[in-house]
Amino acid sequence: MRRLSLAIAIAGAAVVVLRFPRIMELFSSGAAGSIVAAVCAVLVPPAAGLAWHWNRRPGARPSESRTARLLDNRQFVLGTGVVALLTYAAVIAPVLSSFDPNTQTDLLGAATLAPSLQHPFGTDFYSRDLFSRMLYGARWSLGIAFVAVTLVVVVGTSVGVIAGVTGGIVDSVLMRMVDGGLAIPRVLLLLVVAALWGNLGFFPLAVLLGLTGWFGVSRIIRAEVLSLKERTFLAAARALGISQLRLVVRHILPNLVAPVTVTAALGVGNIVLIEASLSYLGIGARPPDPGWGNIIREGHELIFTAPWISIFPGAAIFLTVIGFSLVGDGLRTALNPRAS
Amino acid sequence: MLDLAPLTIPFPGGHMRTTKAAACLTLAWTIVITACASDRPCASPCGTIIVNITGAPETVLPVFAVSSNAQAITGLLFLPLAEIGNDLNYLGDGGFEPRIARSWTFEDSVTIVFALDRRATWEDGEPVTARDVVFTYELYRHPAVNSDEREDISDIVAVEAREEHIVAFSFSHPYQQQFYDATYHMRIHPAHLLDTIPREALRTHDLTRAPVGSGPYRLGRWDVNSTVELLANPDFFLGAPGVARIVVQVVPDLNTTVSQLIAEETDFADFLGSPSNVQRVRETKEVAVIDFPSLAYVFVGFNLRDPSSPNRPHPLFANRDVRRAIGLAVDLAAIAEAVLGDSSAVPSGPVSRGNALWDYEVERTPFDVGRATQLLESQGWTETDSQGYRVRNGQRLSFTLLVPSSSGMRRQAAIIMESQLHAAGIEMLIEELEFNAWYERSQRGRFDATLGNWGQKPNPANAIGGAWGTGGPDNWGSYSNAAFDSMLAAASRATNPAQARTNWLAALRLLQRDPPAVWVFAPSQAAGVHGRLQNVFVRSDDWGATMWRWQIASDQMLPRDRVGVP
Amino acid sequence: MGRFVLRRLAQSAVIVFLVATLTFVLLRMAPGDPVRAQFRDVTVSQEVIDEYRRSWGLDRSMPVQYVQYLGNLIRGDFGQSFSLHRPAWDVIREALPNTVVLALAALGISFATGMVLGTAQGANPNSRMDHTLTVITLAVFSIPIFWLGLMFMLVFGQWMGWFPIGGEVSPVYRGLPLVGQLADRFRHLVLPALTLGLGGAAVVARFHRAAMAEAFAENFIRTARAKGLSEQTVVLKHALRNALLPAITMFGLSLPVLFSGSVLVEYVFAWHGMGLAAFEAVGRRDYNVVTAITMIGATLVVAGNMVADLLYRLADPRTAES
Amino acid sequence: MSESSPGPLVAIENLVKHFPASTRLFARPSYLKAVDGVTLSLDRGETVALVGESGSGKTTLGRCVLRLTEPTSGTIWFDGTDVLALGSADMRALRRRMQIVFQDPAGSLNPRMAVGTAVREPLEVHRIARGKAARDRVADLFEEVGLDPSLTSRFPHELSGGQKQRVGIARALSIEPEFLVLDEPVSALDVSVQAQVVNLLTDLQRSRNLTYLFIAHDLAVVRHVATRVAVMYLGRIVERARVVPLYDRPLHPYTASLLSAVPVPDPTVKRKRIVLAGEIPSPRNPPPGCPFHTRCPHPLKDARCTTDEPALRELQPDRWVACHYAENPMEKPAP
Repeated sequence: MRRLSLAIAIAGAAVVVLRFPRIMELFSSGAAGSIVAAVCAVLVPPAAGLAWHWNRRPGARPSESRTARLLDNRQFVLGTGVVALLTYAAVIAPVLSSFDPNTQTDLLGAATLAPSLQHPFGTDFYSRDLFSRMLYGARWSLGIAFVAVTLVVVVGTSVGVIAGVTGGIVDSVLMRMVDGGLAIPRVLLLLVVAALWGNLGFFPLAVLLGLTGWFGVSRIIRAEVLSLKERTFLAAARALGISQLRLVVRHILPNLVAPVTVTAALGVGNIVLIEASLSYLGIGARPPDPGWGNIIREGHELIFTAPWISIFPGAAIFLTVIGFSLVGDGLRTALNPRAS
Repeated sequence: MLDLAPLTIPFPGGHMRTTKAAACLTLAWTIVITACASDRPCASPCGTIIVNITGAPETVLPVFAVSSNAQAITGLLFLPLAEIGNDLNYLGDGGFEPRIARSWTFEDSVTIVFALDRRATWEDGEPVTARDVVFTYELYRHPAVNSDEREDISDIVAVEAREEHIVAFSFSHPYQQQFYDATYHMRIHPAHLLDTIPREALRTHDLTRAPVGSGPYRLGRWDVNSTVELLANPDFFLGAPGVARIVVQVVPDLNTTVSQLIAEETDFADFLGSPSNVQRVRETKEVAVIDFPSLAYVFVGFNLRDPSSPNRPHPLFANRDVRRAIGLAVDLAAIAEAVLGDSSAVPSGPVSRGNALWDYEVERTPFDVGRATQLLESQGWTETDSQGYRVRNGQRLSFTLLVPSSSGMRRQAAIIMESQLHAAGIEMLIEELEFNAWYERSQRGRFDATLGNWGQKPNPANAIGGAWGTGGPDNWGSYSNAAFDSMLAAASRATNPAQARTNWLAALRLLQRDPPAVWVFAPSQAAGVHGRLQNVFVRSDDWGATMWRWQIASDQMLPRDRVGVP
Repeated sequence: MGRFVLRRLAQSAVIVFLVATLTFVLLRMAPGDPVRAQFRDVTVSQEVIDEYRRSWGLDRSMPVQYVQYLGNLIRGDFGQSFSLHRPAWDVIREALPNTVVLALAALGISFATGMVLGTAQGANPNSRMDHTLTVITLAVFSIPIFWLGLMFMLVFGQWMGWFPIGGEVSPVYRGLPLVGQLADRFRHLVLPALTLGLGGAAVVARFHRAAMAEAFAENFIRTARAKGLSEQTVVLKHALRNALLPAITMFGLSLPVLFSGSVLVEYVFAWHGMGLAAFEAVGRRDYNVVTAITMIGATLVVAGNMVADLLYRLADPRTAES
Repeated sequence: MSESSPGPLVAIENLVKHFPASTRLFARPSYLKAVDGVTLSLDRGETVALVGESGSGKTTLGRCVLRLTEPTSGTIWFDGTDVLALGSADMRALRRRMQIVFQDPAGSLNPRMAVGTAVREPLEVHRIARGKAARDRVADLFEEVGLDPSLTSRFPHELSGGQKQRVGIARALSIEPEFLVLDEPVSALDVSVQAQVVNLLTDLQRSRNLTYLFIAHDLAVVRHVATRVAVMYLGRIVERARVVPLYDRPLHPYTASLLSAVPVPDPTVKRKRIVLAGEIPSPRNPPPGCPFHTRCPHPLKDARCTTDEPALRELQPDRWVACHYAENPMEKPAP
């Protein structure tokens, strides 16, 4: 983790030095979004440096704690690094690229240019700078994934806990609902639902993805609750006259943190993939705005003549999924109390 | 910053390298595949054509055929009285070739008499007679059969059998397209097999799946989702077809089709999609690209009515100058070149390249941002907001364009247009919709502007009137111009070609001045054809029209040509 | 156990019924008109449209259509396909075997590869091989499926020419001798099955690795080792048997994923299965075909889950007691 | 707290607990009779030991008393109150007066909760103390059970088994109960720790005037703790007596066999050990007649034992046995 902080600090500093004129330009532009990005670009390296310094002090980390175990987990650190870098790049997108993602620089002269120094990722069919579109596309794709996963986790956990704790009819009804949800092919469901609205926009799409993705999570959580219910400490708590609500909040939920975090981390990658597939089918960001899935879709027609258009977003999705999977795996190992 | 030459990623286009292992494998496969076919010489008909289409044909009986693929396939099984010429002329009988009819005479201004070819027989050996022609006419006109050609033949008032092989068509009034109407819309169906079936049960009757035709090919096998196999009729009365078998397979993804063409797994596809796909095929020496004019045109249709309350005029597009300004602000030539490549063309109105009207010299709307600005400022759109859009009374000059997500070309055109209009201070929001949702919104008039595409028949009159005439069934934007309507009617009823031409020209010029749409492009279509096929011609309206005359040189046969051919 | 089977059967029937109802309603709520969908980009008169609507029963109110649909369904009739003028069942009868073949091949690849990798990893957790395989499986899991398909098509289909590019058999399949037909089927199956199966293999490997590692950590393995059994016997007999349960669960859970994935794979590889048929039918608003395919898909998924549950109970009698 | 009502503090009458369980494929539903008609009473301040092999139903019985498991039928009186008739609010109030200590010290603590918080939680839930007062109280409790109060911030996995069990005891005591079910409180601990915890429990009983239901699977531990002993077999009590007479002269062959397994401190003493054949039968299908007859080593065992179930009868004052041949007990094991 220390090395990660150091890496971010150095990379961030490099960005500040190399893109200093651009940062100044953004500061003077007056547009709120540009200034936020510029401020982040300037603040992140010292913050990362401080984190590195703080971690360097002897005794900064109690070696026994769970956090320490997490930070010693190489997979987790690597995954966090990947995710952090992608998010960082998305946040400071205007600093990294001087091109507007939607500007068609020269429709007939500069379309489908292969990667070069001027256009590190090349240009697309419309002569737009792909590097810039990738950065701004990350905002859409990662943003959707975060919102949708939050929803998946909240709904999935709630349903799973309610079903597991209550049992009886409520449990049966909820679980049959879940079975039904799992039985409908998700792509088909999304196809039909999306046909109702077309370009959905950020939040509706995130909600749609979230609301169709929680079935499996609730299954896992319910199973986890059921196995918790067999544990003696819940009987002990009940013997002490602790109310059902408190039992759920203080005793069950904290013990679900591990499975829920792991599910969430794995879920982000999954949602990014599904969003890309949906964009491939024509349901995604409203053109001309970029999302990774849209870029792949636009590159699909040119996949054999201008493969870079779809290679870079494909690689970005790939990195995101790997990053979050590593985080999830790391969490799973570190949060497992038996693992020590 | 240093400006280096762009890095190129090596990506071989064709099959460049084949490893040794691959060669062995391919060899083994070839042995397996050829083992069953003896090495006999090719006597006509021989070989196999594999055709890729993107969607399954809905029927193999022409009266129910709607999609162009079903029409092409049924066209190989069933014949019309006469076949339209390759120039798609629809005035008089110029260019038409005899099929079921051996000859014809114009008895008077409202009667055409056909003499049927006595050699023509159905697959079961029965002769084709005048009774079949009369039956076919009644079939196409019958409401329960519900053929979509029903309206196109509404000017034919009667079809009667005068002798066993003589049949007469009577028309309601004299006009130029009588022969076209009598022959183009209907393919002759066998009365002796179908007449006993109740008309409303015909659509799902078993015989529609085992059709008996009189054409150059017979149905071999039909797998609903995937393939239609046609076998040559060696006794075809107009001469045996050149190729023994045609296998039509459904491949929805055009990338896959192009890859199959390049890998020589398929022989023909009438549509290759994007220019980059066409380019890939061009680079392959085994496959030829055939360009032919398409019968479709793409347009941005304006809604002249307020989408939220159809009784009110549209706040923007009821104004003719705003519509014209948008047409002037987009660089259509650039769009056409970017999206369609070499085969780019900007139409002068609602006409396609395959249409006979294409040659009429009507001026195109020029790309002239200055003139557009002038027009907009004259309408009060003088100020500009922080993002560069024009503003009037605090309202931004903004509209939404509906785009069907199924069409790559239209989406590309929309994205380029968005950027060009932005430069002119006009905000165009793109709303992508699934095809059916887009169609419904457009058809119900719930849009500002919609990016449409109309296909036409050789005679465009019905399609143009339906889409742009007052009250037309497909006039989505509620455009209404009495002068245009009367010119259109005059053109359709003209009794000689010169008169028709004058009226068409006047009508199209009128549409240019009072544009209900921006005519974006009229594509030329590229078909991929395997190089061993000879005598190939692709007619704009029907890819199968001349296929029975295609041939395969016997020395260029592929192993798969022989597999399973009887 | 018998009661359990009966109860699950009843529940499954209810689920399939609910799925059918939901699809029925969703489709009719979705914009677009089955009649108009037949006439793409060509003009057609309202008269023709109305006649189609009447003959397909679409002029009646939705509840009436629903009751009629259910009535037909009880008689085993899925209704007519609007776009193909024949029973929807015909469409499915052709598509279903193709999908089953593809899904089984993909499942086979998923489980065979996944279990082998997972066993190799789980038997020696935290070894170098374990870490390498973890990264590899993660990488495979992270590739968008349609991208993988296109790349397979380009590399192994076009450049190398090893496998055909699309379709489930060659167009000239029927003329081949039996051996040729089998070889032909196999060659066509390889790329789509790999595309669909590799992602699943990664998932199976991850779960199996965890299960194996856990099983190894348990006492009885230690006992088995102490008894002097060979390493191979320990791995195969003891650990594997105990790690089977998660694999069975995985099997149940992977069915819906397979069905969703098959839509994209079938589209790219022109594989004429249920996914492709559904994709086309949604595009053509062919209500009865979409509903039928969804129902059959749901039935297969539910049945798969039920089988998984039964296997689970047979493999681990403890679950039956609680 | 009412000390007023006379009679026993806890009285269990004819308690039955059946679990539904189906055995084989397509079999009719059957029941697992975990507790099958147990009657038992505890006087204030006394310790009743409940002894039997695992599977005899003693843990279920203990849990039933606190209604952690809902009994199928029977009555439980606590200080004159019908426990099973109480609504949930009254039950929660009653829970302040009766508590349980579990066998598994690790499992009975929430792994995600610091042990101090775990002990403080009931104080706050029952509004006994909060804030600083609660923390002080926790520190006192920790000291009372022999734990260093500095351990309050630790998590369960950071403590030893003995420490965890002491936390469990402190937690049970935090709400000042009068009655404790001790469900094999020491059987999961190392032998050296067992004695310490048992001593702690006897000390606490004395200082707090507690009543214990002490559940154990052998007779060794309870000899020095209990005042009376009840021996359970397959959900039923087979012998019930005061400690001294029972240890001196077990009347039921099962008691005798259990007693023979108790180690004797003097290694020179040789004793005949009664080893029972086989394992305890499944309570799902208990044998007919005397439930013990399948393993009974009694020399007089005959056909009657396999058909007639012996009733629990009072052979001597405060001495109950369920054996047809209780009048002719087996030889008391040596010495």
